[in-house]
Amino acid sequence: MSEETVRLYRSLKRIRRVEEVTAEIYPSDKIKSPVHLAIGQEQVSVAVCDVLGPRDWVGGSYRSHAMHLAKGGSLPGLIAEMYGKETGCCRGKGGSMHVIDVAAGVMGSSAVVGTQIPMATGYALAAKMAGDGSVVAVFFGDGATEEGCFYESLNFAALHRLPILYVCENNGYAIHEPLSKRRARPEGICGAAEALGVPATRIDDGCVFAIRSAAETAVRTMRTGGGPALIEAVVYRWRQHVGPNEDYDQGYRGHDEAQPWKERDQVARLAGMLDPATREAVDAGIEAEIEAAVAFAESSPVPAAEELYADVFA
Amino acid sequence: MSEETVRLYRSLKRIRRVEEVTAEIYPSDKIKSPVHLAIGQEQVSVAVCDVLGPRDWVGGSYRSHAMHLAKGGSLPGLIAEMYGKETGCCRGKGGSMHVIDVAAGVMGSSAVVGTQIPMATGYALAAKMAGDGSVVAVFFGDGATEEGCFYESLNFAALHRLPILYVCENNGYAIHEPLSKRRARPEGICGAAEALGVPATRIDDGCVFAIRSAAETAVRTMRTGGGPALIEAVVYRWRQHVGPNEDYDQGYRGHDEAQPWKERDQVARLAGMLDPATREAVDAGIEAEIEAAVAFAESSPVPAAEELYADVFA
Amino acid sequence: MSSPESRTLRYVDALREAFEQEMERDSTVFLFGLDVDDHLGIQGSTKGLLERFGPERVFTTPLSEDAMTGVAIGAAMAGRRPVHVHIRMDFMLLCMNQLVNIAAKAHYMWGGQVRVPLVVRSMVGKSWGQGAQHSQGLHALFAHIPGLKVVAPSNAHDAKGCMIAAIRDDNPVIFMEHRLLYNTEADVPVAPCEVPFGKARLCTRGDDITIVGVSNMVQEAIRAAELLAEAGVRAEVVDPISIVPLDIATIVRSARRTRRLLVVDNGWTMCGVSAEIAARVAEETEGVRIRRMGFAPTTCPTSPWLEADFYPNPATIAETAWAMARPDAPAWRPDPERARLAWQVQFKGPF
Amino acid sequence: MSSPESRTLRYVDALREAFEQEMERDSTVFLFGLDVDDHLGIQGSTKGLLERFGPERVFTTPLSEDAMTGVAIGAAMAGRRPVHVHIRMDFMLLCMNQLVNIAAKAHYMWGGQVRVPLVVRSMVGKSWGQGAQHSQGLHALFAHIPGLKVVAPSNAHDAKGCMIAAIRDDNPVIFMEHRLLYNTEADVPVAPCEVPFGKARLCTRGDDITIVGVSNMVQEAIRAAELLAEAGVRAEVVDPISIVPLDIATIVRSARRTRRLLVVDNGWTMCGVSAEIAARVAEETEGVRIRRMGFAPTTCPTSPWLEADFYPNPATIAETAWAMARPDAPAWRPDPERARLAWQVQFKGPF
Ligand SMILES: Cc1ncc(C[n+]2csc(CCOP(=O)(O)OP(=O)(O)O)c2C)c(N)n1
Ligand SMILES: Cc1ncc(C[n+]2csc(CCOP(=O)(O)OP(=O)(O)O)c2C)c(N)n1
Ligand SMILES: [Mg+2]
Ligand SMILES: [Mg+2]
Repeated sequence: MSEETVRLYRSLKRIRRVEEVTAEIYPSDKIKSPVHLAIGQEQVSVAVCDVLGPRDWVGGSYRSHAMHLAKGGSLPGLIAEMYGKETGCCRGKGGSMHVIDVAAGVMGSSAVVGTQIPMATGYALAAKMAGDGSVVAVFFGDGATEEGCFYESLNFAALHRLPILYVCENNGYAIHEPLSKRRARPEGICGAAEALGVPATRIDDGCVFAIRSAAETAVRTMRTGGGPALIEAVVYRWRQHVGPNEDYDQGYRGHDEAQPWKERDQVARLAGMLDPATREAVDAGIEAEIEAAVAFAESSPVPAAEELYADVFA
Repeated sequence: MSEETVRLYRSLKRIRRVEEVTAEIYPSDKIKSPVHLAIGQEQVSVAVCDVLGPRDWVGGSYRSHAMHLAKGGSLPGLIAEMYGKETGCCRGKGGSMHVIDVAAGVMGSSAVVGTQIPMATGYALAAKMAGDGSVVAVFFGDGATEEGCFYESLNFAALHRLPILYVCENNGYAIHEPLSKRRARPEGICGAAEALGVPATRIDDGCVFAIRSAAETAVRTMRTGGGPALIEAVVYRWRQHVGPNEDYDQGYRGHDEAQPWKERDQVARLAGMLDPATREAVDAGIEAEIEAAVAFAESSPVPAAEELYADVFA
Repeated sequence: MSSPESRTLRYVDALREAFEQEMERDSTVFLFGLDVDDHLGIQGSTKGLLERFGPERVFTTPLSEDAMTGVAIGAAMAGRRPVHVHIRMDFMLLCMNQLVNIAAKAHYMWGGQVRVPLVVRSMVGKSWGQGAQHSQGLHALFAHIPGLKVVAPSNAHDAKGCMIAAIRDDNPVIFMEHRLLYNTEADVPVAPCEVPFGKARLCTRGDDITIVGVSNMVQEAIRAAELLAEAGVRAEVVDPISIVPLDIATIVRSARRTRRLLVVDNGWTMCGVSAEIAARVAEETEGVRIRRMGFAPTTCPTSPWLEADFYPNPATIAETAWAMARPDAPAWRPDPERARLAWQVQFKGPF
Repeated sequence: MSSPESRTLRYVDALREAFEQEMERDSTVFLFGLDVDDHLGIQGSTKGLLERFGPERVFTTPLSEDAMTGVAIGAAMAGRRPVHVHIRMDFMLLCMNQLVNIAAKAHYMWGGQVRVPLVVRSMVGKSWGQGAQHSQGLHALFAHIPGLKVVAPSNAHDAKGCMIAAIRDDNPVIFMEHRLLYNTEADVPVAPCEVPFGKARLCTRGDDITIVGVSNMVQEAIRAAELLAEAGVRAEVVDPISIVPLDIATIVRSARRTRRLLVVDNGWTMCGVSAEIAARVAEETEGVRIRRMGFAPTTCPTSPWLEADFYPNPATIAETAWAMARPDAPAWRPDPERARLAWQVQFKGPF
């Protein structure tokens, strides 16, 4: 039971529980926002953020709760934002799809698929200009790799040897559409990156250690000018595309497809690697933290009416 | 001296002469349009169009005089269009950058780099839906392969096995910027296409027969449902990016770079393969045709004022 | 709108019926875009079409809005009649280049040699945390560009009639559908029918003020007119139906009579459709009091307490109209309880 | 505009000077975009900057407008001050998504946590066969979106002052430069100077009619005012300089006085900046006659015989203004020879 295992477990479990609690609260209508849960795919954010420092940046999509938490983004800020409260990380103006925590290096997530990829590449350009050895990781789904800006960004990053790790969380679906209906070569994502000059690694078993190790190697290289890299982590989304529930009865996919992934669940796997006392202590800490965050969100004030007009311009 | 050689020579020489005559007329201010000449790169259009039939379509960029003529687009219509006359192929509304001849299968060229690529892919989708065995060829520069729509289009074409030949005329420059300042892997265009599921062939010596043969193979495959292909033909632009002159004194490139390409000039090469009598007859025919087209353009009326308001809507 | 051969239909079902009838009639019509063929079928508006017309005519796409728009344009020029679907109008910002630089200009720039019979459907989101990037009514961006038609039907009847007209039109038509209208019902003809573009409808009659609504705001304006009627102000609500072409004559005629014009748009006012209507009326008439309402001049916030003030609603419309119609009377606003009933339509998933 | 520490400079050189001075002052400013570092240097406006500031701060890009805009936005949020250049405004249609969905909304949607100090330069083309895709003034599309500033300086003095103000601004600024203004000269301060946004300038004084011009049309309106003066009509030409923020108060004040407002835009009128100005004046005043001029409601044709009628020019502006100011007098148009002198500026390469 290494320190690393405990650390990764804590992060994995914490995200899992936040997402589960979100799903539990959801039917109450207290959450004023769609939610795109990452249950089943937490390990990508956890593994990558584990090799990043506080001055590094991460960016992501509407499905960014996991990334936000793994990078150290505020949990109360996240929940309060879903509640539409003034204390939310966007002061109630962004909702679940637009989480941000500048102090923690979370650059603000965006809900138009792919938009975060060029933006994060810009952060990497700024990091290179600053020359301080900081790096950027940007998370996106398999669907985002079909947007032109994905290719444009990778080419630019390779050309300028920018310190950016492109992280594709390939869960095989864009909403309900499988990769096979969207890509002639579903296995071609890494190849496209390589053709543009971005070294790419595919990890298909969802192993948190394997992802972490690939990220570590890539990030070490880029801190000293080695340029960008891409990791394609194959994962599986357990819940609906958007919303709190499972959806195996909807016809577009079945339990059988999910089963092997549930058996490989990284939260359970790492839980099994911890001695029970440690695990219970970690779990208890997580529950207390979540309870406090929910209470904070519930008791926070709603935004004042004049907030509507604030911050249109800086 | 095969029939094919004569045919290719005629097309090559005809385009060369039209472009040269355009450059000669240019300083007179009779041409009311920028001109992007293809002198030195004619063989790509000539080779590809030689394997296409009248019901096949071609599409291209602002640099499309060669394509237009090679596919059988009207020469008088082209010149009159440059003159801004009512008899121009766009009735004076498009200019040199937007040539079209629907009857000849020239789909209308577009001056925003890359825009013609998805549009031509749509023609290919329509061809597949019609199921008549017709195909599409779309011409674009190396610069266009940096636009996101290039990748998006190729992926879609591969997914639907569309009958389209993507033809990249790689002349190494986008205006004055060399490929090395725009692409991390200047040799990566074919690789990117392959990663998306589009078989690709690179021809680097500018040989008209080699390009023709690659196009013939690709088109034969796609007429029977074999799906898209890409040809990257490395070529060299002899004149300015836009305008009638040479520009080797401008500092961004030198004569030395052009020299090997001028030695490999396909017009001269094929001229040498013809017996003098044939060549002279071909040449004379071309000169007469061009002279008539210029006279047509010069004597054509200017558009009537009310034409400004015609054809906004169909 | 009623006829013996009609029945009550939801907006979303009226759209579906339009596709079904047109695809049946004309084999060159096809429908594509992200998720058109999944089990939800764009809130039901494309449901069953895959089964009926097959995957060659009803298919999803890669996430490639720019190229897919180009594909739609090319296919249209080559003789097909594509209907391309976006689940949010916000995502059309990815394909502005193809729409503005090609679709709008093709017929003109290529000297009349080609036509672009293309329909681009897009949904406008509202409430339930849609926020900044899932709520924009961007019709003004398209209306600004010559060569694009822009249609925004406000009820199920017009949804069907406009969609059929759009599919039959030889020009690119931007079709704006407000998500909150999907469940609203109207009397819709059973047979294929066309609602012509460029002909506004008078939804209510009145002499005190003309209220022009756009898209969803027609419904809000009608509710406002009900509240106003109780206070003794008779509002004439005009629905232009199509923004391009715009039936300015009907609007001018009404405004000339009422001497007051309030334009309520489902978008921002700055350089918006409300600006165009106000400017045209100002150019063509004199002595008409003019006011505009629309999105607050801000980004759309997600928190419902902020979002409520981002949009015009029957209460604020009624209040504004009252102030215009009764400038010398004390300010009036509708009873909050009645007003609430009139406008608290909330969208709650599925997304 | 004159001062002892100023001299006559061309518009294009004034821009260059602004970059040089700001890049000198602030090492976070950088300038990028297609061709900024080649031997022509965007018509000279970026010439010498590569040599002076090096390729880390002055560099070309791949042909990837969408991603490059995202890169500019990200770099700006991370603390840099990018100036991103497009050689035609038409090409900005490729990056509408990043500009509208991210740049305009970032500060608001992310609760004030980030700022986007970005300048996007774009040139508007005209004449010499620029045509459909190389001539569009698309400022209205940006002005429609809250969160973007939009500036269109009409002379060399304002070009420098607005560019410096734009670079120092903490918001995204869309900077519109008309190609035909590049060679025009004005008195420009030697020292760094800011022209504040949201403050219109009265270019000429007059009591008969207010003419608001935008971008290049300010120059055309001034020439029209000269022609009108010869016919005894005194026009007050107003240059808003910035479209967002818009100094409507100055325009309203002038229009209240002259009772006549003619807005002449360098873009289409439908949902354009001219619509906004007309609507605002109509909302805020009464009894002002209002007219708009702008691009013809068509795509821009290349043939010079057609293109001539696509744009307003001093003769047509003067003629329209006359008809408004002297409604009872017989129609008047300026002597064609004098009018020709006033507006036959033709762009003839390099592209
Ligand atoms: C540009 C754009 N197009 C379409 C959508 C609608 N949409 C939201 S999520 C999504 C699927 C994205 O799939 P993927 O990138 O694989 O991410 P995942 O949801 O699987 O994590 C789509 C199509 C959008 N938000 N943005
Ligand atoms: C989208 C877009 N960006 C920029 C331009 C300006 N531009 C015109 S031609 C050109 C270079 C294109 O290079 P390439 O594709 O290699 O074609 P070539 O001119 O070499 O034939 C550029 C950047 C444009 N027309 N469209
Ligand atoms: Mg996915
Ligand atoms: Mg090139």
